[in-house]
Amino acid sequence: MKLFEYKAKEVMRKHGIPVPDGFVVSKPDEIKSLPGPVMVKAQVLIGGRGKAGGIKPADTVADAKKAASAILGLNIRGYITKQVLLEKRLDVVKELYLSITIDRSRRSLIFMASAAGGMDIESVPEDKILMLPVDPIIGYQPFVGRHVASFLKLEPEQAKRVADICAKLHELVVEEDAELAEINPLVITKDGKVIAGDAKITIDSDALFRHKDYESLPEDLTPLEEKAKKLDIAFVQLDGNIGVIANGAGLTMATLDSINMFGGKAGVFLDLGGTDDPEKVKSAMLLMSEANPKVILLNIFGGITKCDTVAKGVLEAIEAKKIRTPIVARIKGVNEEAGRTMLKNAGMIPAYGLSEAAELASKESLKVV
Amino acid sequence: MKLFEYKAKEVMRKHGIPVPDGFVVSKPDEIKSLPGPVMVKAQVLIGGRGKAGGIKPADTVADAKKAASAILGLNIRGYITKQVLLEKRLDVVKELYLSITIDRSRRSLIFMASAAGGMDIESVPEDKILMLPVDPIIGYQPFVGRHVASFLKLEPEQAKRVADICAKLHELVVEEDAELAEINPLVITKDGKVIAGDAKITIDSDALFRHKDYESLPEDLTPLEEKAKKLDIAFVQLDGNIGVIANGAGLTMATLDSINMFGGKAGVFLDLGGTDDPEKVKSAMLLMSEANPKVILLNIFGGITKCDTVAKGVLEAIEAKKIRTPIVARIKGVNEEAGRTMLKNAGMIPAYGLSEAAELASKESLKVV
Amino acid sequence: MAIIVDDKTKLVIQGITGYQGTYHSQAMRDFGTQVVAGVRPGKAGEKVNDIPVFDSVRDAVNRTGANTSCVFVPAPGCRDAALEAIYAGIETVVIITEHLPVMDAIHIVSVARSRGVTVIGPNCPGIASPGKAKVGILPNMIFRKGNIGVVSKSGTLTYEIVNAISERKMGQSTCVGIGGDRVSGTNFIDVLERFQTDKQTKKIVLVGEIGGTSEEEAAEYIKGNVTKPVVAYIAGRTAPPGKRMGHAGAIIARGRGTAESKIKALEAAGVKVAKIPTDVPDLLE
Amino acid sequence: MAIIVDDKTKLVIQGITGYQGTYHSQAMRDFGTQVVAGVRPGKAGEKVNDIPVFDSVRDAVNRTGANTSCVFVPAPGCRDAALEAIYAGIETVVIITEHLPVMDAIHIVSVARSRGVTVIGPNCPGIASPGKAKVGILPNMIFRKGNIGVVSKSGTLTYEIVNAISERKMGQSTCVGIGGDRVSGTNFIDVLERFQTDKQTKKIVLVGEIGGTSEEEAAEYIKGNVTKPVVAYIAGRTAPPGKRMGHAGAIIARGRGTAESKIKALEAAGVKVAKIPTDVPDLLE
Repeated sequence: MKLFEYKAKEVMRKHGIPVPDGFVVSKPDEIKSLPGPVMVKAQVLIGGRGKAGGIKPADTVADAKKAASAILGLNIRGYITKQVLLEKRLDVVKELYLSITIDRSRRSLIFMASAAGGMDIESVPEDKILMLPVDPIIGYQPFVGRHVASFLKLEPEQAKRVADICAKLHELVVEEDAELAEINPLVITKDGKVIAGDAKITIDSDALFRHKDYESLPEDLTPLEEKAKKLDIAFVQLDGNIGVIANGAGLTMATLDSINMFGGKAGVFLDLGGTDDPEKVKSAMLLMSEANPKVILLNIFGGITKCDTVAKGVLEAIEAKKIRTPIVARIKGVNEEAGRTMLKNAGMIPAYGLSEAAELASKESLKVV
Repeated sequence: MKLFEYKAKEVMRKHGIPVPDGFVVSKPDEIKSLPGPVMVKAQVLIGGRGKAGGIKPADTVADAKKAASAILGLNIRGYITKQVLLEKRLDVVKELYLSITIDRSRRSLIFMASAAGGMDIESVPEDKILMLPVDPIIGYQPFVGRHVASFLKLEPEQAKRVADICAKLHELVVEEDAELAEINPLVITKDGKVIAGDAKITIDSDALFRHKDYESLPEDLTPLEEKAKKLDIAFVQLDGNIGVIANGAGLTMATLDSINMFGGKAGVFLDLGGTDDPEKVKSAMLLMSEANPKVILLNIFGGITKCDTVAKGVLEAIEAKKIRTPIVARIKGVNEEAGRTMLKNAGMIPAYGLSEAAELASKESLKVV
Repeated sequence: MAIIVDDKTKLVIQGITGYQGTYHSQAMRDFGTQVVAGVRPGKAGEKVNDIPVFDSVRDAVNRTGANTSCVFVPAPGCRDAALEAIYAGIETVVIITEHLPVMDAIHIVSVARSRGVTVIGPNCPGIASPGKAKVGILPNMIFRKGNIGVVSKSGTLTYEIVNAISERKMGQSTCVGIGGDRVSGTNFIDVLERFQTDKQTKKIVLVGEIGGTSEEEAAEYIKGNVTKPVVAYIAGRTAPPGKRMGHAGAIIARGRGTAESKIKALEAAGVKVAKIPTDVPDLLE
Repeated sequence: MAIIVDDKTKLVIQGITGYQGTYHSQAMRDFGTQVVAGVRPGKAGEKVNDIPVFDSVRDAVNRTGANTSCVFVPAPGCRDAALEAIYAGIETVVIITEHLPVMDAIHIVSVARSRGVTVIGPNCPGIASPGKAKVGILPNMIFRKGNIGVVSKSGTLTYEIVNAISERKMGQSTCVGIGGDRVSGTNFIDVLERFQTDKQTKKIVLVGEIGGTSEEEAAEYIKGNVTKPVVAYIAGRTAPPGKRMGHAGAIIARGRGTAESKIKALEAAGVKVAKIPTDVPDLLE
């Protein structure tokens, strides 16, 4: 779960990382006074807001209201700006990059740091980036922060501050279950302070059970995404016309790949996860009917449940919502034959294998109605 | 550094371990009201206070004052009682034993638990004691507390509470750098509570640099012990008449063993630690002269410093205090010969080897004056 | 031969009293696994499908000689359960639990590696050596004894491919579902290394998916170390970039971890890569 | 041969700019040790006794190939320094620092063991293989090359005994001062195991002291595993019970760890035990 910049900075402040003074508003009228010259910054969960006009300076309350008016409601790469952060402007001498994230290969946390901060880290040449894994058995120790500071070639006083921020950022990541904490730029100011110019934090959504305080944060979801989320079903909107329901991420992707092979195009997919729970299959069918695809392709590989039981769930959903969309159904597992017969009798197009199902669905989707 | 019971319970309360309500006084007049029927308990850093009359029940303020008067000033196995703890009396149903300490062989912390609480753990048969090491790489995990509770065969509700206390006790030990935290008895009360009846905590004195709050605790030291402590010299009072100064614990003990072989007996010893710093040798000589032994045996094995430099320190001390006690001196290392000549010229009895030195000192100590 | 689980496997099931634990304890038995114990704190003395239940893994190990554990404990208690197994001396821990926080996965995996313990998962379907033992939730009916080693990041997609292999009358030595989470106890390379030395295994199937770089690393490893023929399938060739595909393994980021980069790396290592899963058996022949 | 340190040792000194670090860097060189680097954060580029100083052990290892570290960093920074060495890939870490909190010792030692790194100390005088290398603060002058392996919990007492051996024209293969703290990286058994397999070592001297049970455990180990003759001395036969004798190893508690119990155990294992340290050379002849 990505946090808005203002929230991420709140979390950083809580863990002792210096951030600029500021406040967040959702209406220009809420701006009553300023802590000095400020930047007005769109709060959206996507990069590139600067280029999109989402960041403006302001020296007076009137200026700030004007800037906020311009930014609030702005559509930044598909995200509507609902809040702006007004933040004391920094006297920037130097911009660094500092982050911690997960290193999958090493199976550990890893620090990334660069003296070339302020820009997209992907555009910084590799030899200008320090990649320093945190050995999980050794844990964070002061030498890690010293290594980072030493790589950045700073004055002794700033080196100490950066090392200290490393310790706090690591503490933040561990205590808050963040899978990413990024400060870009980490600003060195004219008066020698080291302060987070921007802040990105992504909380591991699997860890929310121990961070109840994050659960109420607003998320920008469409009504269907909202429903899917409640059902713990992955819902993704695409630009084709076949609605795919499958169980398991890999199988879902393999289904898309197979459709593609036969010239079809998925318009939306629902991934139930590794389950074949008939109730969940039923919910997914109901949800899918709301997405209104031209064809539905159901591909369930059974584990625990028998195929006829799953088929029964599917039929109940069709019945309940009077779904008339053509459905290609492939259910694999125990009592396969019985399940298939039930689906066929209900007017669905049954398939034996994955490629057969993909082919049938693709053909159906290409039919001129 | 051992904590008094009241202080140990304060620390336990801070870490969420239930302890009885109570307060500590150093004069009977300070008792103004009671939280109910209480026990009045001598605060001394030695066991066996119950048998010595250091624990008395009291139901009223008058009773409590009387009990406090009787206990305050009491000499318990050499320790004078200066404070008493008045503590709400518990309705005891069961007494357990629970502690964490250092397991040297496994190089880890270890839980010890027994259903036979309330008595000296050394008198409990081994098969009635659970010894459960905490793997330092795995760390404390909830299963550790469950294992302890399961061994104690408790009702589910009490089992949960004991497991919870295990977690908190471990947290206490790690955060406070305790080398021992013991609850004996851990009481189960009539109303089902689990609460620390007594509490022993020893803080690792090597870790005091990160626990400034403990440093001001009072310690019962003689003036000489106080001086030695300030100089970081180990000072031990024994019952013989030879004063031993050596550098290093092993060498000091070997010196005592050698004296013993030749019929001598050490009366006090000073261990400088592994150093041969002439300043420290000098301080030790001055300190030793205050202890007033019949003979002084100086046994320094040099590492960094040259022997003549060490000898110079010794001579300065003798000069300064006009020390007239016979001194057997053995200084080993670089420039040994020069050092020995200096000491001999100053009237000391020089020795080459450890056994020679021990023999000479023993003989000197056995002389009838 | 086979790898990791076989007829010497003595299994304890952690969380045996839950729905999944109970169901799969029977399914594993039916497969031939020696299921010797279950664990559920507070339920010592009970039985599930005739399997004795203990308070702790320690008790289960002491009383039954269990050497392998299958963890069904839900995410909030999963780290504790897995570490309890390692503490008790279990040699192989298979973690079925999904939605395990990544910090917990790092903790478990780092402890396991420092102890020489094999962890499979989290969020994995488990491992099966047909004719010997199965630990996990893979459906029994899809397997057939043989000499193809299968290693896969995916769950149901593994079933699909194993099923396709078995339908063509080829069988498996061992099938390892390593799970698709960002941090896994066992990765492709760990399994490839074992398949390479396993005498029963003659050919290897690797099922990957977009996201991460473990397929690229596997390709590098194959080039230098694996002499047995390898067939691969990478799911997500046509997946939309930047979308979260259901589990954390499947995020395309930073221009790395795309299907193209993986397929290219594998082909450069001499691996035949199938376009769709049902092509895998063709490439094996 | 010799054990742990020899002519392949390439040493980095952590805390080289302090008094002890500076003094002993020269003394170790004089002994023949290849001292390749020093570390002191913020002092990179300086030199101490002509030895280059680096900001971190990582830099020192990368630039000089150091494989062994000697830690003089005071207690508050010692855990950090030792773990930094392990992180940087150092194989042997000798910790001279005294008064290290026992929790820090547990942390360092558990990490080291899980990584296969040898830690000697804390609070130890170090290790010397005469004619090859010395790492630590043992005085150079007492050593003589030979075939007696010495392992000791004590500092200056070790000097006493090594000196007595050398004065009798016998010499040492390696002398290991393991330190007398309650938690040590290397204990008697670890060293005995190495002496047993070391070809240069013909006889072994073990110097113990009251407190703890490591001498008893060593006796048990000797009985089952050591075929070379062992001579021992246990300091503290006449020490008063219950008194703290200067360092933490020397507390008599719970009726175990007494000199009697140690001597009895060692003698039962066929070890000759000296009454006073100067008897050790007699028993070696």
